[in-house]
Amino acid sequence: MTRTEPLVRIENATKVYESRGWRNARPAPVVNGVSLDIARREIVGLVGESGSGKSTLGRMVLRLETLTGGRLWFDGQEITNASRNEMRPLRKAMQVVFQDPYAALSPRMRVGDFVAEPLCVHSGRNRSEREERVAELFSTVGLDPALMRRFPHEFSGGQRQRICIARAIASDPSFIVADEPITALDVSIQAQIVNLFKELQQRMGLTYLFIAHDLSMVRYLCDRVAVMLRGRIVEIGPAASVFGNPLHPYTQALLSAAPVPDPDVERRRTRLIYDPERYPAGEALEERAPGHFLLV
Amino acid sequence: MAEPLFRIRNLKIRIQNGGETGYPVNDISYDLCENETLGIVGESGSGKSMHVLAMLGLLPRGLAVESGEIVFAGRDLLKMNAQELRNVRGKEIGIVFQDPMTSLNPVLTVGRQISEVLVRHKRLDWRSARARARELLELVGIPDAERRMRAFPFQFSGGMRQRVMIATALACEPRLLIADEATTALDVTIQAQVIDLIRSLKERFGMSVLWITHDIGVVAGFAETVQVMYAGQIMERGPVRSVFYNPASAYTWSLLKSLPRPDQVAGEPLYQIPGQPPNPFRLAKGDPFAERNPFATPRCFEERPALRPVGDVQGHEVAAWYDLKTRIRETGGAE
Amino acid sequence: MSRYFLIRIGQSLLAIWGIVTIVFVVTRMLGDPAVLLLPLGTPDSQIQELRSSLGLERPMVVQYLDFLGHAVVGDFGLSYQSFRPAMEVVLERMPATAILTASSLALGAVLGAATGFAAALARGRFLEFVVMCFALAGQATPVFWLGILLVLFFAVELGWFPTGGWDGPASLVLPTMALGIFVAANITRLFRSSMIETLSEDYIRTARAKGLMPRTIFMVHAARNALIPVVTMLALLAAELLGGSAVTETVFSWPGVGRLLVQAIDSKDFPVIQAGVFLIATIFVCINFLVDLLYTLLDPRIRLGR
Amino acid sequence: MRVSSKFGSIAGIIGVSLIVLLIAVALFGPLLGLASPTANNLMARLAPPSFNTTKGLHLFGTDQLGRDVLSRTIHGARVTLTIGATAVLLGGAIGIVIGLVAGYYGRWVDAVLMRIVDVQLSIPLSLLALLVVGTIGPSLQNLIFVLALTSWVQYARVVRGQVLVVREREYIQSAHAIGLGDVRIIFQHILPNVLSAALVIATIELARVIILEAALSFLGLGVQPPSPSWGRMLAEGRSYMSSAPWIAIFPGAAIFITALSVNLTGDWLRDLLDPKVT
Repeated sequence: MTRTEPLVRIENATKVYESRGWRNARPAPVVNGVSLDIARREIVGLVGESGSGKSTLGRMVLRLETLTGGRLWFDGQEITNASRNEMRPLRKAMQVVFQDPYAALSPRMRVGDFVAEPLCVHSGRNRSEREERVAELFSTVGLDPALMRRFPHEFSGGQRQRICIARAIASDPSFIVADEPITALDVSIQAQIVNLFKELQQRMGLTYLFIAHDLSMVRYLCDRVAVMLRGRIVEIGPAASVFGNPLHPYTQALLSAAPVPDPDVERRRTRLIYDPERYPAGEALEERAPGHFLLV
Repeated sequence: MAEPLFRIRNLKIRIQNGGETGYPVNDISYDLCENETLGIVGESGSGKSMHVLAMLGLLPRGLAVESGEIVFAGRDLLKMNAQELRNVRGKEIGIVFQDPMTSLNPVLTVGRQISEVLVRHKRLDWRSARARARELLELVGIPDAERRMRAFPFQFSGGMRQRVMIATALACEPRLLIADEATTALDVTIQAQVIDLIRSLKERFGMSVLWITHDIGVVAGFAETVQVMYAGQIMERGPVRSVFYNPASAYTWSLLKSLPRPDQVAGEPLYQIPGQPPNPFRLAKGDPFAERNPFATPRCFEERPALRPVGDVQGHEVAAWYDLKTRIRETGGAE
Repeated sequence: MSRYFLIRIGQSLLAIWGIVTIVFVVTRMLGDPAVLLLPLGTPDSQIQELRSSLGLERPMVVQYLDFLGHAVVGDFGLSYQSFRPAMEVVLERMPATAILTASSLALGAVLGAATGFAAALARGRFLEFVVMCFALAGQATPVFWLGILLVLFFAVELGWFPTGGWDGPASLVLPTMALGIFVAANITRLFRSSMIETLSEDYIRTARAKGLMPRTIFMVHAARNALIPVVTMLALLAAELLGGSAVTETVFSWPGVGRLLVQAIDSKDFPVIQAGVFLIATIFVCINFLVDLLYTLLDPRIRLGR
Repeated sequence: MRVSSKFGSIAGIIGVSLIVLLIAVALFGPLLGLASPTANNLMARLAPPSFNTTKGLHLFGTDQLGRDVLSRTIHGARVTLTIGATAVLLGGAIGIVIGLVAGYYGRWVDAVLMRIVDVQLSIPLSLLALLVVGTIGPSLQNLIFVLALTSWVQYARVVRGQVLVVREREYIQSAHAIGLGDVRIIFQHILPNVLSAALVIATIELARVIILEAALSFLGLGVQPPSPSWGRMLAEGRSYMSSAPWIAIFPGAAIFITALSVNLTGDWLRDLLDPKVT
């Protein structure tokens, strides 16, 4: 690969949750030896079924979750074992947007204060400067700054997600993990939020790890796509290549199952079933097309 | 077309919250034929789920039918007494709900939960009911049915639980199966399997299917008729191809347009529907979608449109004052 | 499953150990038992004598271990009052307390379950209102006050039942009523709210959508889930009553453990206090253990290990 | 909404107004110019309630020492409410902090704290109170200490349970993601969201503590004479039940009304703050 140094580098990351008590002697890893580089200004999509470990991987990259094994770098600095204090200055540069905008806002906090919180932690601005900045952020994400003093329950799902995005970009980060940010939104709102993500990425030069299960949105938004299955990346490559020429049987099954809003297309296609019994687990990623890797 | 299996006329559902009154279902009328598969598409608050709950007499507290009729196989469900309605539920109408995690009783075995429907409606004794329940489990594709009969819901995966729900709903071979967001909580691949399962069971049992979803893509594949709802009203309904390829409602058009197409140019932003979803307590007096509709005419804001036929396609109807194609041409497309 | 019970047994033993320790610490907090035991003005030499005969000069740790060793076999020494083994003194009071507990729990559970169930079914109707008024009143009435009123009315005025003491089954009636009403009020309220909460669950909607009869829905689908918290509450109440409802027993001059303990505390009869607390706590822990067993019957998620 | 809200809110209004009334009586009752609650008047022993002023006005009658029952009941309200409120606040403060710490840090911190809770719960609370007061001796401070001791466990358990839920919410994750410290996360983000649950517990505990205090006083282990307390008045009145029932009936009714109003308020609060509704 001839890219410059990646912003995020994950090498052989593994996560095993300790079992409670001594019931299961050796639980299966949730994330199992995943390696992934994310270049600056790149949007990497992460797809997979629930329980595939994609959200855990997202939290590991942000060090909201410790790594059981493997190594992790952010902006050239190794943070595999960074302490909370060592992480604090870096948190300015890495942010997160969650799936459920109803659970993501602190219900008893004014939304303006919620958006301002990263500023309190990471910058020495005073109160009025912070307020000014929050107003600016509200406008950036398409909300009326006059709404700053309201409480979360007064907002609809789409507006809440905008508030979360405003908070995420408040400290001027370079990297955002978006964990299923449109899944819980009404269909008529999803495009608004996806457009906002895209627009912010272009304007601020952001890098995203975009976790989703809506394949069409991932295809539209992302430069590269990684498909996760049971804690492993089974296929990764440029979005056009993965969607146009899926190599792994699970990716093929996934694509054949995704509903398409076109009656003729939908009626013509045949569903592929992925049967894990019939395929070996795979050992290592192998490059099958330029930048397009398959776990074999 | 065949005889209608049920007919809804001017159904209005009222919600009372404090001093406010809202209408989550606001005067809808439609028919469903024997053997028809109808896909109802709408987002939260469209009234798509609420009106089927009303049909079964399962409206939550605080909601009530204000007016209208729901005639099922010749009898008005809304005029039935509790016992008559109970004899319809589970026997002539089966329903599968959204969340398979909470819709099954956690302390009863799966076998018991299927058999009890047969004991109730078919007057079977428990032994034969269990035997039939086992067949049903096999029918919905649950391996090792004999052993799984004795298992509890928490021992099943989400997809498997939804299969159990389907087996329960189909136990008495109902004339109508309602799937209320039945695949929303499932993974895409599991969703596809459940859809295929219901499609094949429909062939086998010869029933009508009412498929309620927020995902317009889901109904494209197997619904014969599509009905798009918004703010408690029917915006458009018609044969699936006609609605998808020639939408006549600006709402349908916008929904389809806002989904990224495979051939979409990456740099170009998605079409986005402006504004926020409607509030059932503050409904506009005119077309409920007017304020989010770039093609709205002044009349849309003033007066509520009724369903009218679209072109010469049999059964394609739209509630709109405007002619969408003309308006798109006049305004030069959206934005 | 067996592993789960091993853990539970371990926790129970840990709890009993904790209690024994607390009892030891609390009784030692008072100062020198020897000084407390002997009348004021006893010469120092005599105090010293008693101290050494009680083993009080040994290091605390040794005394503690000694105490533990004896506690395990229920040996808490002789009562300072009757000079008989303390455990024996406590145990002979147990039957009276056990009978009263059993009868009032039975009354309370039956009455409470019936009225709670009725209130849940009659939601929004007058019956619910009446039941809930009685339950609220029952919960707010101090048992001993109710006891006094019952004695005044049924024993003093009407003369139907004895005013107190143990004098044949008739004496059981009034204390049972007093405690039973208290238990019933708690059960009614809990069972009602638990039923109402359960009835709003998705699986109840499913059951209704299946066209099941209301009887089946209430008895099979709702009640079994709604009973789980009620079982806990019953166990807590059972333990509380077995601990000797000291006040009620005092009001009715009931020859139970509660009254014994009050007297023992009054006369600083430490061996009896220790034996009593140990016994009650052990019973309490055992009841909690039994409740867990019962849970597993009610809730397969626990039985089959989640 | 869980409970038929109309009945619930009417009951809540009744409960709150009764509490306000009780507090007002406790605060200002002594200013009414009634006889001193501790003034013996052997001439007017066991006078029945009446408006007759020949022996001095005794609306609730007098007790065996000729003390005015009304005045004693009013002063009893002071004692009871002070003890109840202080004990509940103290127990609440301890219990909430322990619940927060146990729930937030989890692992061994949680394990240790919860074992302590288990042990404490293995002793019936009234027995524990009896034991401790019996050994350390009855006094106002000891009573408050003991009642707080029996009450912190409930807060700790409930708050911990709530924290375990709230901790997994995405806004807590997002607080970690911006690098907020533990103290700020606990007090700014978690505490406000568990307070309503703690408030509901507080009302349940207040009712329980008031009755328990009365029970201890009844046994002679509560506030010491001559200070009037409802439980002690009941105990004293017991012997005169047939000849002068008012001595025991009025303080008993006072306990009943206090507990009832607290319970009503608690129910109403629970419906109001039920997380399922919001």
